[in-house]
Amino acid sequence: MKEKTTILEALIFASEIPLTPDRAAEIMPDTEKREIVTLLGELVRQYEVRGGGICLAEVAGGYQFRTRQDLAPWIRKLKAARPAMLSPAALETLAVIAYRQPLVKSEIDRIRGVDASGALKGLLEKKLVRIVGRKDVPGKPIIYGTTKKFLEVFNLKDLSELPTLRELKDLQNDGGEQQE
Amino acid sequence: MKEKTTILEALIFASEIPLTPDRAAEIMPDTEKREIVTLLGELVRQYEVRGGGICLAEVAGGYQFRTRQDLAPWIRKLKAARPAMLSPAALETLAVIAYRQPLVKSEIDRIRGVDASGALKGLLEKKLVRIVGRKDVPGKPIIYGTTKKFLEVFNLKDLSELPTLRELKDLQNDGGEQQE
Amino acid sequence: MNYEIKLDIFEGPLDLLLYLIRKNEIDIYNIPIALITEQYLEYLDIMRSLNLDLAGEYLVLAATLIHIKSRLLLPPVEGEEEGEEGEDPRTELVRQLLEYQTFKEAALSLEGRPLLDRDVFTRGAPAEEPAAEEQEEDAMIEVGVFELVQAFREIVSRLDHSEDMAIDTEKMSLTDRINEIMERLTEAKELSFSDLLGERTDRKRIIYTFLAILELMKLRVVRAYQLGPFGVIRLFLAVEG
Repeated sequence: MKEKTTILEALIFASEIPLTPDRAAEIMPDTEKREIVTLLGELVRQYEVRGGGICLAEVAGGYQFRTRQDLAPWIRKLKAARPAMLSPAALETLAVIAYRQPLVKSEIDRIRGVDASGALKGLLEKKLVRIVGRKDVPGKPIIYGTTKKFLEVFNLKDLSELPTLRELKDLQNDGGEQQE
Repeated sequence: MKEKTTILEALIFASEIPLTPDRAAEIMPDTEKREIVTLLGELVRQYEVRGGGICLAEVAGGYQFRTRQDLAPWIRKLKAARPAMLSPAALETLAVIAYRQPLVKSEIDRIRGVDASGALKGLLEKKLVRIVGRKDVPGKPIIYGTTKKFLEVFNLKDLSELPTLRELKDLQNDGGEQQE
Repeated sequence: MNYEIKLDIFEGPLDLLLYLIRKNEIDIYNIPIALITEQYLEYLDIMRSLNLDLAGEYLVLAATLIHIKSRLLLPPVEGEEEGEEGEDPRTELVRQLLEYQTFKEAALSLEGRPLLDRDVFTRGAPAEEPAAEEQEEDAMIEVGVFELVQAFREIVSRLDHSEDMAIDTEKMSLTDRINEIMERLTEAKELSFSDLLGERTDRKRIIYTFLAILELMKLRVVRAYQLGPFGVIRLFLAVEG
């Protein structure tokens, strides 16, 4: 494979947006744009002939690698069970519940300073948080706590294994070592 | 190209994390894991022989496409950002954890002869190191270990790919002046 | 002595000591302690005069060096320290230095690997999303304990009132007990104190069970009744779940 084609291939692959011939020419000052366009055309054909799982598509005036369209069902299967990330709101709510449980929603709202309804619902659905009981005060508010699954997900034997704020603070007190 | 290889190639390309043979076997129920491993090996060689800008790397127990190492200067030009480097303190701390894990902070401090708090916190934030649990001794200190991301960042199949401490020691003995 | 070295390059006292050993081309197994101690202390002085923040560990090692030096100067005392007779006072320090040196080497070898986002790069574009199907409910969660405690710490630091939010492991053990009691009460509706203790009656468990009940009563989740003085204390859920 030509050295210049090799560079182009790596650039397309690593680029966050479709790589335009103009951008490629900026990066490779010794190569003229005309040559780059020719090489890119060759590369597209090379991938076509090869007939693998990846193809080089011309999109939005640039070039980008994509999976072959007819393989989409497989990719969907891959994506279906992707690890769910907790949103920052969910993580915060979970943290408050984990450290302050058992507690009622108004307490969560007060600590976080925003309404936690949405986050709370998600956490209940993910079975990380459960209803522990009801408080015997007007309105009988629901009391929340964490679940066994919470312990499993966070790899904890029990709640007392949660790091304490003090432990985290000890870690950062020594800010001397700059991390860059 | 074999249809199954084509699917595997597309799956590896689309996956956000290195694709493990186990995961691939889940997605492709008609194919045995043994066959998948063989096909993946063939695909790695195919990319090697082709010598393009992309290679198929075996990292963190899975497979991932990566740009060829010698093309890094071009990609860095594309990204126009200096890669975040680990400070020497962070690297030393990471090395101690990688080789001695699972271990507690006092052990890291003892080996390095200096408090590792700052470095440790940075490594936790970068997700190169994680809290594994607590040691069942008075004070229940936190135990640390390296993460999958550590393997990904340092291009390691698994921890056993690290040179042994003995090998490193031998290096020191013949190396003489290796500093500066 | 030539002091144009970069003082902030040292990763700690062991690093400084290794530097001095290398600089003087000394055999690490036979360190001339007097010379090295003198140079080590001179470096500490310079660091201090430059107002560099001198970590306590530097002073600890200085003390160790001085101690070793004094032991080397003393003639071996008959009878005393019999077990250690003939043991070189430098042995432990040498062992520590060698261990540190090995990990320094390990750090260098790590840095020499093809690093992601420095030497090798993964696909830059986000993967195209084929029409998403519903997410599995039991999806794994990709955060760790560190992220959790950090999230909590950030919330606490946002609170302007100085409410005591310190969490210790005692409180968490208590929470474990509270959860357990609530689970059992939800099933059984009514339980006595000794039911809750069960077979295991170690001191800690009794205390935590008692504290948990007090906490639950304070929260108005649980009611306790006693049948006459010295009678059995019975616990009920204050509100049916």
